[in-house]
Amino acid sequence: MEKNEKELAQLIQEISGLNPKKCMKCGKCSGACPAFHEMEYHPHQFVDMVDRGDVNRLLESKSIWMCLTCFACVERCPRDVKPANFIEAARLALIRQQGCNHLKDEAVPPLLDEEMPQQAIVSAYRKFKK
Amino acid sequence: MQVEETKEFKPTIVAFCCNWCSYAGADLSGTNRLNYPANVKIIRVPCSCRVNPMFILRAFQRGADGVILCGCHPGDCHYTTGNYYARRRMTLLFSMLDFLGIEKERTRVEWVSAAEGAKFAATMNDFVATITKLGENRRLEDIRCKKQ
Amino acid sequence: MVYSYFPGCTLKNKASDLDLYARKSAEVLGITMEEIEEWQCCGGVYPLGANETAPKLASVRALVAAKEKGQDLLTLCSACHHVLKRVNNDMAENENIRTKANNYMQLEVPYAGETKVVHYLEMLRDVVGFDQLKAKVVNPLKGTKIAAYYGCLLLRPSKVLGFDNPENPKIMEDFIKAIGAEPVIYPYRNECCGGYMAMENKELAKKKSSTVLQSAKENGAECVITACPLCMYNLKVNGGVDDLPVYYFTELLAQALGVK
Amino acid sequence: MQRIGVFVCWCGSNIAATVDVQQVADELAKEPGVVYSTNYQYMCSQSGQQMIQEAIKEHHLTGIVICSCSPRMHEATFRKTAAAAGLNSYMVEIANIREQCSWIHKNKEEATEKAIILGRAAIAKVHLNAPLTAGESPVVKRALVIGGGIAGIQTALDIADAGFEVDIVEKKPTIGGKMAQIDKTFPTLDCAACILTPKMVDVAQNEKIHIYSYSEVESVKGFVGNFTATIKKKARYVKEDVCTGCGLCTEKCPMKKVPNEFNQMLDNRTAIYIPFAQAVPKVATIDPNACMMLKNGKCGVCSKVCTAGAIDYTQKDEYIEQQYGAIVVATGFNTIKLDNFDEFAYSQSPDVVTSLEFERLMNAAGPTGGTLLRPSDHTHPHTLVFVQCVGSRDISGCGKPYCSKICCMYTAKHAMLCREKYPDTEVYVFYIDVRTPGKNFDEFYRRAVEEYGVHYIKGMVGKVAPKDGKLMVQASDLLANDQLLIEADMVVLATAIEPDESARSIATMLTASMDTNDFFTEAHPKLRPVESPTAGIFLSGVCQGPKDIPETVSQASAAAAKVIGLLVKDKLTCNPCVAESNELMCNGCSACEKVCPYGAITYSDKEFRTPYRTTIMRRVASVNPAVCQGCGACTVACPSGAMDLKGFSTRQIMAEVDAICK
Amino acid sequence: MQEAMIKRAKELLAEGTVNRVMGWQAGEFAYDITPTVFSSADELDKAFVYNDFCSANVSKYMIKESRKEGKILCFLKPCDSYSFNQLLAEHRIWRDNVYIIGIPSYGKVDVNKVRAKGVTGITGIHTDGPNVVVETIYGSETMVKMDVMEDRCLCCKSKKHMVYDELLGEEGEVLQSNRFEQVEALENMTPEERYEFWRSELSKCIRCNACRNVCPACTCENCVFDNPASGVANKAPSSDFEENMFHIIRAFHVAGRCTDCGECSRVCPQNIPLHLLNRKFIKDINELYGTYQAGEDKDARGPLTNFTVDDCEPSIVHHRRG
Repeated sequence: MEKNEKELAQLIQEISGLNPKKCMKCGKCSGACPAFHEMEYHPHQFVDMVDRGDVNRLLESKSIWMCLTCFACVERCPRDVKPANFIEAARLALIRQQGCNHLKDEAVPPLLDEEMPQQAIVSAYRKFKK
Repeated sequence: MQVEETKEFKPTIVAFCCNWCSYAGADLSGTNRLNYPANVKIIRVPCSCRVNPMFILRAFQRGADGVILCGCHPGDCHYTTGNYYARRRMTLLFSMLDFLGIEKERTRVEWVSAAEGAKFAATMNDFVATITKLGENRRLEDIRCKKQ
Repeated sequence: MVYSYFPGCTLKNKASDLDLYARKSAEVLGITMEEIEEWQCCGGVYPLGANETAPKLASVRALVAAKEKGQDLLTLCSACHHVLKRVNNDMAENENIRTKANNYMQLEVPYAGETKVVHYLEMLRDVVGFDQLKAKVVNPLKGTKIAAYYGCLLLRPSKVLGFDNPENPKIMEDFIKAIGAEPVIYPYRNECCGGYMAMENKELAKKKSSTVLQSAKENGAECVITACPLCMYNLKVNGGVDDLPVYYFTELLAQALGVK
Repeated sequence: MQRIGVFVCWCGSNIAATVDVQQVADELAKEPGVVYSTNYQYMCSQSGQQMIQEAIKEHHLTGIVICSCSPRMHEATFRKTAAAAGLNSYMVEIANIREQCSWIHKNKEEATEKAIILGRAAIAKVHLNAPLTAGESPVVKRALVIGGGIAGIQTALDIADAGFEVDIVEKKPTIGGKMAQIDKTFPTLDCAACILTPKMVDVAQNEKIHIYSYSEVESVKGFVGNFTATIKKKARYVKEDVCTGCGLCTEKCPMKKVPNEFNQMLDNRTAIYIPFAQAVPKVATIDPNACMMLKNGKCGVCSKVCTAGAIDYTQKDEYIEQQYGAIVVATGFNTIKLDNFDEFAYSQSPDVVTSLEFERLMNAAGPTGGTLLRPSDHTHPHTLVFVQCVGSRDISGCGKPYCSKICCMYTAKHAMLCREKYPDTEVYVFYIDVRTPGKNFDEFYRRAVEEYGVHYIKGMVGKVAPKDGKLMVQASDLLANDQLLIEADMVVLATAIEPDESARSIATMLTASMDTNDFFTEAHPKLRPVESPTAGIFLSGVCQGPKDIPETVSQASAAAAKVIGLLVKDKLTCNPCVAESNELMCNGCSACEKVCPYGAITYSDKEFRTPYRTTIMRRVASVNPAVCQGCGACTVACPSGAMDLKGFSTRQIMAEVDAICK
Repeated sequence: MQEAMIKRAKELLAEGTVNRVMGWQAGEFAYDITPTVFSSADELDKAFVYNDFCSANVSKYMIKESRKEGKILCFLKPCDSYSFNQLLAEHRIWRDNVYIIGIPSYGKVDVNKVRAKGVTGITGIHTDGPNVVVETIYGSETMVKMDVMEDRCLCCKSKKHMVYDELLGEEGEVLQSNRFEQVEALENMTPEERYEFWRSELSKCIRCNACRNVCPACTCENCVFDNPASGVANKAPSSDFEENMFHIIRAFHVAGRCTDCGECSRVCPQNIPLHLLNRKFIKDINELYGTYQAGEDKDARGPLTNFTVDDCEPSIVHHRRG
């Protein structure tokens, strides 16, 4: 069941449950983002791309996996847009598809080390696969 | 003996218009020669908030088939807040009439500004068409007041 | 005061220190922590999707268990605290999630966010009181310059968590003062350490955690305390500043109270 | 029974072409009470009016109905006509058979029928009309201006110029307001003090103006033309008429560490102080929270050094009651508190300042004597970052939802002045949008960019981190799609403005309405922008909405013009079509009071006789006809029907309904 | 409870706090309870009753009583306290002249439901756990209280007192109630069915004015229906229209002020479910303008004397439910 780009953008909006039109493009989210330089597309662009239905590039980009979910953008946004929620919605739209998990089970063991807390593994599973 | 329906049904419509916006809007549709049916008769009130639900019931009692209330657009009331109160009152009244099973199309509120002569005429044309389709007011009539 | 206690996955395993010291300290402070029976892992992250109900159910179970006992729900791990508080907020304010969760749980009395979720630090501040804590300290950590690291999950989003001022918090600094040490204020104490990436993207995690530790060190810190096992791990392993030890706040608390 | 005359107008062929005017006149003549009915080519003409007047006299008419054009056109004309013939003007009703009949209908039969019905409705109404007399109320020829900033000053000067007495009530020890704190003004860059202080002197010297400084309005009663205000003159512990303003006391006062409000707390003042050199009135004031003498009776230095003997530690608050015909609100604004914006490190570093603080740092009379120095170490800053929209356009609940309007321009001004005075500085401005409508405004902003080399960056600062005496500014550059990290020496926050905290209590006192942001609401957003919906209350300056100095001054003069227009009248003629409460039916429930936008309804307890020869106390409403504007909201809110509207009474409207539906 | 109330009333009379007591006494029949003012301990002993038949809301009496000399003691059930508070909000009662004792209410009994069970000759009633025991001249009958409780009590909205000086018995909570179910059922009918329903109900109206006279919100000094100048005055409905008109206007005049006490339907001799009209307004107000409970907050602005700039348009009525 392939979705076209517009439907995909719609889906992301639905998952987020939020309105990207509230954004006034001030860029405070991108000014606050600690992972900005790791990203190809940045928080304010995420919101804009979802709004415009220009999401294929976004979903293919590694940017969505760089978000640290630190909520700095959510906290500081003057328009209550919640960019982090859109980024998570984009990830969900991807990993909910068959075979699209970002984190594969077999990739996990080599990543582990002695001291790593359970929390790291649990949350990586929650965030990166379904 | 069957009474034959020969005469075309011409509804009686009462339009309450606020002095500052809608009454002026009605004047403007006249100035611009925009037609609407003669069934519509306008009563001038200072503000939509002057219209008591009793007036609307009274109109139906005395033989109106439709009642429309026109006022300034929300936010533009000459008295600042009058139409906001009118809006709540009419919403609740209309809902109650509907609750009693009276056709909800018979009552309407429209915001018409002094500049909207065309909107006034269009609104009245539409309202008269709606009421004509609906037919005579039977559910909120007072048989004593019926025209012979 | 008796609390329902939600330890969470990490405190039962890798971070058992955090748990142990917290319990011992609580005893001294006259607080009883009753671990919830059969608690389930909160999942470590709060699911942000509007239609994600199932991943929130574990939290709802814990919240309901506390409600049934008529107790507040105490947490230690900042992630558990974050997830539980936000799920609780959903249950109180998001009708869709409340209805779905309640339908699923089939409780006799539906749950609507009645439980109060409290972080251990909030308990120290609001129930014990830092003054009272100070009075109970037997080994004050005199002169030690300690930098508090808050991270993200304790503070943001502040409207839901209501923990402290998200940009200029002071609860941990007040805590540091209460145990007799000297707090170090540094600008990156509420910036992300990159913890969620600790497994998946080590480079990023290193970059972010070293910024935090560098900043603390530049401002004269001798050690750093945190409330999050993941932050702790990340700062320790990826922080790249060797002579700056990172502790759980409970460890220093136990030390100050003489129960370590 | 009324004796009614009906006059059907042809309006040339405007009406007569589609309405059979003769038939209308004939049909209406059959209506009960109609004793005379006629038609004429132009009723509004001289001869038409004469015809009406003659008929009134000849037939002893008690009411007339004119079937003609819209009442919006000639109602006033025909009312005058009637009055000239000795008939009360409010015994005239118009049936609108032109705009709402002949002009919209083509079928003559239909149009005629409708015209008859409209005529009947007017006749039915006029049967129930009662003669109304427009009431009159006297006008006290004195105005009160609340607030002594540039808005209040300009309004007061203009009113005084027209020859009326004006009182300015200012809560601070001096007038001048925010403009006195400002360094230069955009877009001309002339010095604010140079243009403001002469005006302040004008105010002081104007015989018609009285300044109540260090005073507050305590209560206001009454209505348009006749308000009574109580003014609280706070004890300043200095005899105002004796103090010469020499300032010796301020030099000798030992309490030297009191934060100086005038310099935005950037330096200190003494416990006895004169806010600034050009203060009006130039009189010292003792700060009771700082003065040792007032706090524990030990000191008295100022009293010893004052050769004029002006110090009076026993002074008490004084209350003055005064009558006014009009009140102007000019309460101004403040910058918002930045507690919710700690990401900009305002509370963590003294080198992060608000724009108003920056004004003081640039001002020659400011704490640094006009040399721009960092508050932390008094060194010269090289890199400055200006952040726009701090707390403005914010719907997250942390700030204000509106645009503060002045920030774009003053930030351009700050940036430009900085680069002009200190060419070695790098100046960055982070903006969301640059909004510079206004005469010479956009040119000004462009000059800052093109000639002064200010770096305008579209984007927003996400975090300011103090580091080794510098400020690490992390911000987005949306056009470059980059995140910048600027090592700055100072950060200036274009802080949102909000109405003064006194505004709400003053609005309540005046029964003036406010919006959700506590800005005063104007009577009409376009056509009556300087009047409050409450009669006799006028708005001047930022209390009504964010505005810059030129706008404030023009609004202040506009408000003054409105006040003058009111004060020149000896008496106010009131609209007689106002609400009226029937005390016998009033429940005293206050529903009417709640919906009245003008505060025209008051309640009192009155004694009434009962049928059992006893008396009973009841709370009843009364309407002040001078304040009521006649909207009728109260008449519907009233469940008992005690409230009715003259000229549009319940019975009149129902009579019209009946006539139309018959 | 009755004993405790009498005891406390006597105390307050004795110490001079009040000089009268508003209470209930049995009328000709045990179930025929009438609100009464008592002015001595003797009178209280003789006639004061408080039992499962005492459902009359006495708050309306306080309008007149509170204006008399001296303070009066008044017992308010939770639902009565809403009415009382609303009357305070409308400045109808002089609060200083009333001493309020809040009493709990666990639901009142509808004598018609008791009679429907074939019980006659009723002489008294008392609660016994989940049951009520009805004493009759033929002996006593026990029945499940829920089965004979008044309809309005079965969907009680609150057991909490909104205003009181002291409480007797325990304080309750605001309840989740399903009181709008019947309104919803009507809303879900077609307009034709609704029209038929209301015609069949309202045509029974004999214009006895009991609904108006008992209503604690209908307290006008002069009702529009009695005032010839209002244009709607009429003494008896002489057409279908006037039946409709009276009840629409009655409900509209109390809209936003009606606390939903249900007295109108209780006293209607024709058993017209008049409270449904009021509830329809309450439901609309809650849905359109946010939940509002009249009588809850004395200082709140009622929904019809309030607005927001983005209130819904009246046309919402056209869009809802088809």
